[in-house]
Amino acid sequence: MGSYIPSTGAQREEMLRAVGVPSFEALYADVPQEIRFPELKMGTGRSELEVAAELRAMAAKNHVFSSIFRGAGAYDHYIPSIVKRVTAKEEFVTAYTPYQAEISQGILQSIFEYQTMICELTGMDAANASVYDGATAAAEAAAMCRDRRHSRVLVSAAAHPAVRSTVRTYCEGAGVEVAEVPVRDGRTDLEALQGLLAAGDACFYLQQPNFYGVLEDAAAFGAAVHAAGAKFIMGVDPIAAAALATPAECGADIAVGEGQPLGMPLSFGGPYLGFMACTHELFRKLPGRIVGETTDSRGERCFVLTLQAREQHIRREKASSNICSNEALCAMTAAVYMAAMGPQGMAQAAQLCTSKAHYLASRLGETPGFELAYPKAEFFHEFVTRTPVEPQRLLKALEEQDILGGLPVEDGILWCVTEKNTKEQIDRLVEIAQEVARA
Amino acid sequence: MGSYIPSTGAQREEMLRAVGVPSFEALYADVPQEIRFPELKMGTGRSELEVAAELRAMAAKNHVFSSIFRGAGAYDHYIPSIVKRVTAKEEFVTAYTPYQAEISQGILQSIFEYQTMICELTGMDAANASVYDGATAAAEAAAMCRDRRHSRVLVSAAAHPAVRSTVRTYCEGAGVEVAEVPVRDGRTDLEALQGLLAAGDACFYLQQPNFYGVLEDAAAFGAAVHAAGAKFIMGVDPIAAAALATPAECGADIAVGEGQPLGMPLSFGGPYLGFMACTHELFRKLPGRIVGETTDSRGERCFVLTLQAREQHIRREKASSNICSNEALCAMTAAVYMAAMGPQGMAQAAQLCTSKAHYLASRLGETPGFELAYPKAEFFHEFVTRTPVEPQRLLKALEEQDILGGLPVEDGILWCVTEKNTKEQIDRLVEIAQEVARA
Amino acid sequence: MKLIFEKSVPGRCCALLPACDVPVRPLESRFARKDPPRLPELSEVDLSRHYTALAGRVHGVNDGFYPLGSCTMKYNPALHEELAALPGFAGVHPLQPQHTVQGCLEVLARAEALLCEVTGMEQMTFQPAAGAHGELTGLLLIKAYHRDRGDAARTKIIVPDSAHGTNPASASMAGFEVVNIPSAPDGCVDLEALRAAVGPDTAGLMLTNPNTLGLFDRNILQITRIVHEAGGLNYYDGANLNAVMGVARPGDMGFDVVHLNLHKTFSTPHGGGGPGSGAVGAGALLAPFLPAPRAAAAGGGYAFETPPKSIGTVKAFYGNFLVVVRALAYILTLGGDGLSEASENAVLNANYLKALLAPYAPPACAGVCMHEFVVTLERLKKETGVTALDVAKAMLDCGIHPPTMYFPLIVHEALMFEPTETESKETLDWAAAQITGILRRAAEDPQSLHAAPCTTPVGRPDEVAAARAPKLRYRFDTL
Amino acid sequence: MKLIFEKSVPGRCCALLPACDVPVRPLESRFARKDPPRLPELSEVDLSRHYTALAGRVHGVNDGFYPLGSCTMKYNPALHEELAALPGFAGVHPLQPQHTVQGCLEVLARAEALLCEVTGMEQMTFQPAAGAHGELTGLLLIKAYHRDRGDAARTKIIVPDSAHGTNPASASMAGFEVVNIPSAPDGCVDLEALRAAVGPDTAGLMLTNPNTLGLFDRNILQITRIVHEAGGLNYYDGANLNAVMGVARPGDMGFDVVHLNLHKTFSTPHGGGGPGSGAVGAGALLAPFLPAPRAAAAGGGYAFETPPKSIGTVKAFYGNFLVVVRALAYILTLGGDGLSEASENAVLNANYLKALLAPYAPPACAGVCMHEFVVTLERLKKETGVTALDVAKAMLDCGIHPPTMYFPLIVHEALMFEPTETESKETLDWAAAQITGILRRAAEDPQSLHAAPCTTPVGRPDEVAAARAPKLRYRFDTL
Repeated sequence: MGSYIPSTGAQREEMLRAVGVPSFEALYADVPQEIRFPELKMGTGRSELEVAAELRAMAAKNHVFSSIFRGAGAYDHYIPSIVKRVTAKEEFVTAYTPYQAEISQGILQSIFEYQTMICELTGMDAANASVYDGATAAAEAAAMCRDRRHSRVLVSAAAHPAVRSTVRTYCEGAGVEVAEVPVRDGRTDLEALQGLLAAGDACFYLQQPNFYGVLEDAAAFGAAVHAAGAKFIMGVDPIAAAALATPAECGADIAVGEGQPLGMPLSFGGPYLGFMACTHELFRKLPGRIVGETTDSRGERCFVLTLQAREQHIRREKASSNICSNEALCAMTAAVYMAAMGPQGMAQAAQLCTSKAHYLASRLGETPGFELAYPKAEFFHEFVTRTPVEPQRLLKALEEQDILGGLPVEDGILWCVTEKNTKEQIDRLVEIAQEVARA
Repeated sequence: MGSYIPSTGAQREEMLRAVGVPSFEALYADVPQEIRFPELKMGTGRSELEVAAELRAMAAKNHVFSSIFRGAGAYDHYIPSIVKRVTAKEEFVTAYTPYQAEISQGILQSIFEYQTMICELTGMDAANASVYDGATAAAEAAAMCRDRRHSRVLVSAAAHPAVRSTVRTYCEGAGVEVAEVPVRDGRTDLEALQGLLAAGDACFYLQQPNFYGVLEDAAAFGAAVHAAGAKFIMGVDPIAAAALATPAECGADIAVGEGQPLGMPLSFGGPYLGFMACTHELFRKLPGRIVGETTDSRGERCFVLTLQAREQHIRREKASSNICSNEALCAMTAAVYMAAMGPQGMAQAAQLCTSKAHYLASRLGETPGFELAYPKAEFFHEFVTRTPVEPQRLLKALEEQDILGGLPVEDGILWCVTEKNTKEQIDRLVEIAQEVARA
Repeated sequence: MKLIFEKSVPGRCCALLPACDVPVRPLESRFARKDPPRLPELSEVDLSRHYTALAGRVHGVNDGFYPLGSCTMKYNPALHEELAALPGFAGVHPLQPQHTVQGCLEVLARAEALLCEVTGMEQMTFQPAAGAHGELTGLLLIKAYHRDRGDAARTKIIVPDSAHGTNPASASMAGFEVVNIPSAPDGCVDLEALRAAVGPDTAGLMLTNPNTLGLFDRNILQITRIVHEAGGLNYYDGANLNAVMGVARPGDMGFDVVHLNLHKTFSTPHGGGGPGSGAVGAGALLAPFLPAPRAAAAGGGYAFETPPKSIGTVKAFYGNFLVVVRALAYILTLGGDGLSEASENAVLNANYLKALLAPYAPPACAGVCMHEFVVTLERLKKETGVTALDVAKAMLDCGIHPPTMYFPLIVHEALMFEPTETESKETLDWAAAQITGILRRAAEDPQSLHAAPCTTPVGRPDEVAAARAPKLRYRFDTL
Repeated sequence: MKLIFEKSVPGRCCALLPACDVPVRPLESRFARKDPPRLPELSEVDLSRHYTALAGRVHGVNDGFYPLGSCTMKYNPALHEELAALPGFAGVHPLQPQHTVQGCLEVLARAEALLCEVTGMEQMTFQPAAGAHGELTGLLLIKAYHRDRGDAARTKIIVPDSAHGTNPASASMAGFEVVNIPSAPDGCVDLEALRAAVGPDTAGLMLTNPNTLGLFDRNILQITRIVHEAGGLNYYDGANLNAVMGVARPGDMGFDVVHLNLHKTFSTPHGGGGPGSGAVGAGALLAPFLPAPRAAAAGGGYAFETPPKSIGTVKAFYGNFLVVVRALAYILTLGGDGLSEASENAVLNANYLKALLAPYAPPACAGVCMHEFVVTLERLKKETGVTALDVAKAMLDCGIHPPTMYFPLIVHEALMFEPTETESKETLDWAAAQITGILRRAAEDPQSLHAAPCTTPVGRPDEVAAARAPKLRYRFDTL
C-alpha cells in the first residue's frame, strides 16, 4: 500500500501511549458512531511504479500535436528552458503563502519583481500578486469598479467567451446587471457602447486584441467610457502588450489579462495566471495578495505581504474579494519568463507572432474561399478566415497530419500563429488546406 | 546567434582597454599567423528554440519501447521519482570535484554514504567513489592485482563481452597477458580454470550472475583462485547482490560491477557507473577518488577526498591509475536509489526479478522449441532459451508490437525480466512467441 | 540582496528566439506602444544565480517542519511533479477535439468519482482554482438552488464566529447577507444560537468540521438537521478534511456541498501561494447547478457535458488541471485504506505534539484534538511579556516554520499547530524540544525572544511602514 | 549534520514496487546471502530533506563564481538538462536494433563531425568517459600505430614537467616509459631539451597548449615538427582548448591525436566529479585504430562500424551518451562564430581579471595570457606568513570558489584562475574587489586569514588525520 507516513507501526504504538489513548479508534470518539469509518468504495493503495504507469497511460491517451495553430485563450509560445528549471526548484514549489516574511524573502521578492514587470508591461501604477486566471481577473476588476452609485457592468461581446461567462456568473451572484456591447465587423461597436452607457454604469471591459484577433481602437473606447463617468477595464494579451499601446496609454483604469503566454504550458487549461494592474487611484481596491517593500529590524530592505486590511481575514464579510491563495508559482513563472526574454525578446516574440500570422493569412488568401472575415481590421497573431469547405473537414485533414488547426467560430476558423510555428509548418498547413479545398 | 556570454559589446570594449590591448586579435599574438582563425565549416549559432526543436527531432527518431525484455549489461529497472528529483538539483549537477571540502560537504557526504552502501551490498571493507562503468571497473580491478611477481589476468568467458574486451584493451596496453576461462553449459568451467591457473597469475575475474544469466558457484572459484596464490575478482549485478551471497562471502578480494541498475536510465549506454570495493588488505591500491571521514578545525565531523598519495596528481607516472573525474553524480544516484529502496525494497526488487523471469521461462517453455539452453542452471533475471524459429523473426514480430525482445546469442535468445515487466506484458510476449512459432 | 532590475545591464540578453523566416510585418504604427517595458536585461547565468539565491531565502516543506495550522503542509511527493510535467498532460490545448484528450477527461472523471466517494457527494467540479474560489462557487450553487425553487427570501448565510475569514467574505461576494453566530468556548456550534438564527431567510450554514480549534463537533448531525429543517442547506468548508478522510464523510454528516483544497488535503504543492484547486462536490440537490463543463463517461469514453441548471463558469476552461493530475496520483497511491491511515496519523501526530508541548504551552481545549490544535500563551505573555509572535519568530531560528498565529480569534495569544501525518516521531520529538526550549527561555531571557529571529536572511519587517506608505513596485527613477 | 544511516528507522520505507503478480519463486537457498545489506530505512520526506540539506552544503556554478583553473567551470545551460532527459534519449537501450536508434546515432555522428572540425581531426570516439580516460585511449592509439608499423622500439612518451599529472600517469598505464623534460620558466617547451629527448625510441609527445601557465606556446609548429621528424606522434591534451576554439586547431598545430573534456570546454556539467566525456579525435594516421564501435553515415541513415585496426573497447557501449547530447546542443547553439567568440571572451576575461589582481597578486608570467593565468603569492607569504591556501580559504567566506592551488608545480604559492567566458564584467569586478580585499588584509590581520573560512558549514578539515587513519565508510557498530 502506498503511504507517505514515516512513523513505523512501533512508533505509532509508542505515540498512542504517550497521548494516553488505547487506539486510533479512540481518537475519534467525538464522531457519531453511525457515520464513523464508512467503507470507501475504491481500490486499496498502490505502489509508485503502478501509479506512475497508470497516469502515464492516461497521458498517452491524449494527443500532443506537433504543430498548433489554435489559440483562443491558450497560446503555444516557446517556454525557455531556464523558466522551467527555476520554477521547479522545490523551495518555490513546496512553500506556503509567504506569511513569515523572514523565511519567505525569495517568494516575496520574486512577486515584487513580478508586480513591477506587470506594471511595466501595462503602464499601470500598481499590480497585485495574481488572481486565478484572465477570466476571474476580469470579474474581479469589474467588482473593483462598483460602488453605491455605480453598478452595471458592460462587456464587449468580442471578449473571450469564458471571460464573458465568468463575469456574468460573478455578477449574477452579487446581483449586478451585466450588459454586452455588440460586435460589428469583428470589432466592438463603439457607437453601440455610446448608446448603452448610462449614469449608473460601473465599467466597460474591452479585450485587446479581441477574441477574433482584431485590434480595437482602445483609446476611443476609453474616452467614451470616461465621458460617461465609468471605469475602463482593458483585458490584454501579455505578448501583444510588449508591442501595443499600453492600457495606460489607452486610458485604462484597470488592466487585466491571462498570463499563460508568459511561460506556462497549455496544460489543458490550467494552472494559468490572472494578472491585474491599476492606476494609483484604485490600488487600495485591488483584490488578493500584494507584496510591498519595507525595511527590517536591521534596517535592510525587505518585502512583506501588505495592505492586508483589504483582505478577508481582517475584513471578513466586508472584504471586497475572498481571494487568498492565488497563482503565486505562475506569477513567478511569468517573472522568470519576462526576465529571460527581456525587452528585446518580448519585442521579438511579438514581431514574430505578427509577421507569421500575416504570412499565414496571406498564404491562405491565395486559395479562393479563404478570405479574411474582417479584411479591414489590423490583427496581432489571430485572425478569422472564411473557408471554402466545411471547417470540420479541413480541421480533420489537418489533424491527420498532426496539426491542430484553428478554432471553428461563427464566421469561419480562428487561426493563431506564434513564434513556434515555422515557415515550413505554415506552408504545410496551406498545402493541406489547398488540397482540401480542391477535393 | 546563440551565446552564453553575459558581457555586452560595450563592456568588452571597456575590458580590452583595461587590459591594454587594441582588439581580440591582439590577444592571440602568440598563435602563429598561418594557423590563426581558421574558418570553421559549420553553421552559425542558433537560438534556443531552434536547437531544442532540432534535438527533439533527433530524439523522436529513436524508438522507446513500451516493454523491454532485453538486458545484457543494461537493465530497465524502475527509477523512483525521488531519485530523479534529488539528482537534478543544480548544486549537485554543476559543482566540480569536491576539492574544497568546506563548500563541498554535500557531495563528499553523499559519496561517503555511497561508499558505505556499496560496502554493505558487497560485504567488502572499502569502496571508492566510482569509476567509469562496470567494464573499466573490471580492468582497474585487474590492475590492482598485478605486482612484480603476478601479472597474467584470467577472465571468465561467461563475463560480459564488453568487460572482456575492455580488460583486454587495458591489459594489452600495459603489456599484460590475458587468458579466458572457457564456458561449459552456460557456466564457467571450474576444471578448466584449475588447469589454467599458474604461479604468475595475478587474478581471475568471474561475473555473477554471468552473461547468460546463470548463477555461478562463486565460492568454489574463490577457493581455487586463492589456492593458486592469485586474487579473486567478482563482477556482480547490484540488484542481484541484494539477494545473492555477497562477494565477501564467496571469498572475493575485489568486487566490482555496473551500477546502472541502481537508478540510472538506459540512456543508450551511458552515463553509467562502475563500482569497486575490496578487502582491507587492498584498499590502498584502489584507484580513483575516495572520501574519508575526519574532523574540521572546529572539531566537528566532516569529509574530505583522502588517500590522495595514490593518485596521479601526486604520483604522476608512478600512479597505478590515471583516473580523476569519475561518475560522481551517478554514484549519488545509486546512493539515493539504495536509500529510497532500503533493504526491503532491494530484496523485493530482487524477488520480483527472479519470480517474473522464472514465470516467463516457464510460460515460454509451454511452446515446443523454447527450451532453456542451460536447464540445470539456476538463474536470476536473465536466461537463454533456444527458439523454434529464427530469433530475428521472433524479435521482429515482438518489435512490431512495441516489445523489445531478448538479445540474440549463440544458443538462442537471452531474455531479461525485471520488476517493471507486468504479468500482462509477459503473457502478451508469450502469446506472440506462440503465434510466430505456429506460423 | 539586489533586485533583478538592479542586476540588469543594457543590451544583455538570452538568445531564445530565431530570426524571422517569413517577411517581417510590423504592426500598424498607430497601435504601437511608445516605449518598451523596462524589463530586466540579463544572461542565463545571471538568471540562474538570481533565482538560486532567492530559493535559498525560502523555507519549503522539503527544507523542514512546517506545522502551519489550517494549511495542511504535508510532504509533496516527487512523483506528482514528474507526472504533471508529462507532455501528454502539459502539452495539451484546452480546446482540442475531445477524442484527442480522452486521457485528460479520464483524469477529471476519475478524480471526481474518487473524491465524491471520500466526501459522500454526487458530482464534483474542478473549475475553482482555490478554496475561497470553491466557497464562492458552492454558495452560488446554494443561491441558484433556492432561486430555482422560486424561494427568493433565503438571503442569509449563517457563519460561526470561529470560521475562517474566507467564509463570510465568500458569502458576501455571492450576494448573501452574513449572520454571525457565536460559538461555544470550544469553537463548537452553540445549538441554541443556531436554532435562534435559522428561519425562512436562511439560505444555508457554512461550517468547517473539525472546527478551527481542531475539535470534531459532536453535535454535527443535529446541526445539519436544524439547518435542513429550516429549509437551508449545509456547506462544508473542506479546509480541515485531512482529519477525517475515511473516518467520516461530509455527505453522511448532512452537508449538501463541500469544497476541498487539493493543495492541502491531497498533497499537491502550494507553490508559495498557488496554484491550488478548490474542487467543489455537490450532493443530489445541488449537482444540477454545477459549473460547466464537467467530464463524464460517454459512449465507452469521456465527454464534456453541461449540468442541466449550471450556474455558468467561474473560470476559463476546466480549472487547474495539472493540480488535479497530482491529486489523482495521490489518491490512487493511498487508496481507501491509505486515506484513512493518513487521517488517523495526522490526528495522532497532532495529539502527540500537543502532549509534548502541554507542560509549557497549554492547549486551548481539553481532550483529544483532531489533526490540529491551538495553544494559548496568554499566561506566558502576562508573566514574561513574551508574545505568541515572539515565540513564533524564535522558531524561525530553529529552522521550524511557525504555526498559524493569532487564529482563531476566539483564543488569546493563539498558536495553531498542524503537524500533518507526513512528519515522523523523531521530527515531532525534535521540534517539541526546540519549542519547549524557547518557552523555557521566555522566563529566563525574554529579551532574546523579542529580538528573534537572528539567523534568518532578514529580521522582522516593519509591516506598518509597508502599509502606510506602500511601495508596490520597483522605482527605476530612484536609481 | 547526520549521516543518512543515522536517520534510518527500522521498518521505515517508501512504497515503490508492486506486489508480485506471478507466482513467487525464491532463489535456490544455496545462492542466498546471509544478512541483508544495512541500507538506510527512510521515508520519502526524510530523503527529500536529507538531500536538500546536502545540496545546501555545495557550491555549484549556479551559486556563484567558480574560477577553478584548468577546470573551465563555465555556466551549464538549462536547455542541456532538459534535452538529456528526453525519453527519446534516456529511455533507449544500448543494444536496440540500429533502425530504432537512428536519432542516437545521428547525435554521435554529428557531434563527431563538428568536433573534428573544431580540432582539425579526421574521426572521433566518444567512448572515453573522462579526460584521463581519453589520454589512455589516445596513447593506446599511438602504441597500436607504431606496433602496426612494426616499430617496436618506440616505448617512450615525452612529457614536459609542467604537464597535468594525468599525462605521465596515462602514459605509464599505457605501458610507456615516461621521459620528463624540463620546461622553460614560462611553462613553454624548451626546444633544446626536446631535441635532446627525441630519438628512435620516441613514441610521442604529450602537450597541452595553451600550457598550464596559460600561455600559448609560440614555438608550437617547431615543437610538433621536431617530434614528427624523430618519428614520434603528437598528443594534444585538450584541457585548455577553451582558449582556442575557432582560433587555432590542434590538427593545424601538428597534433595527431586530441582528447577533449566535453564537461569543460563544451559546457556539460561536471556533476561533482563526473560523468564527463573524454572524446578522442584522431588524425588520418590514427583514425583506423579508434575504439569500436563508431557511428557513421550509411545508406541514408547511420550505422555502427568498427574501424579497421581498432584497439578494441575502452568501456562498454558508446561512452557517456547523454553528455554528448548536451555537448551537441551546445555546439549547435554557438555555431562556428559562437565558438570563437566564446574563446575570445574566455581569454579576455582572464586577462581582465589578471589586470585587476596584478597590483596585489603578481602574475607568474608577463604579457598576455590565454584563458587562465597563474599568480604567485611567494612574496606575500614571505612578508606576512599568509599562504596561497590561506587566501583561497578566505575566498570561501566571500562566496567565491577558490582557484586551483599550488599548480603548476613550477610556480611557488601558485593560484591559477580561470574565470571562463560566462562570467560578466560585474562579476569579475566584484570578485577582484573581494580578492584584493583579502590580499590587503593579509598585511593587516594575517591571523584572520589563517583562521578562514569562518562562514562555511565546516571549517578546514584535518586531511592528515583522514589519510593516516582512514575512515572510508560508516561504522554501524560505533552507534
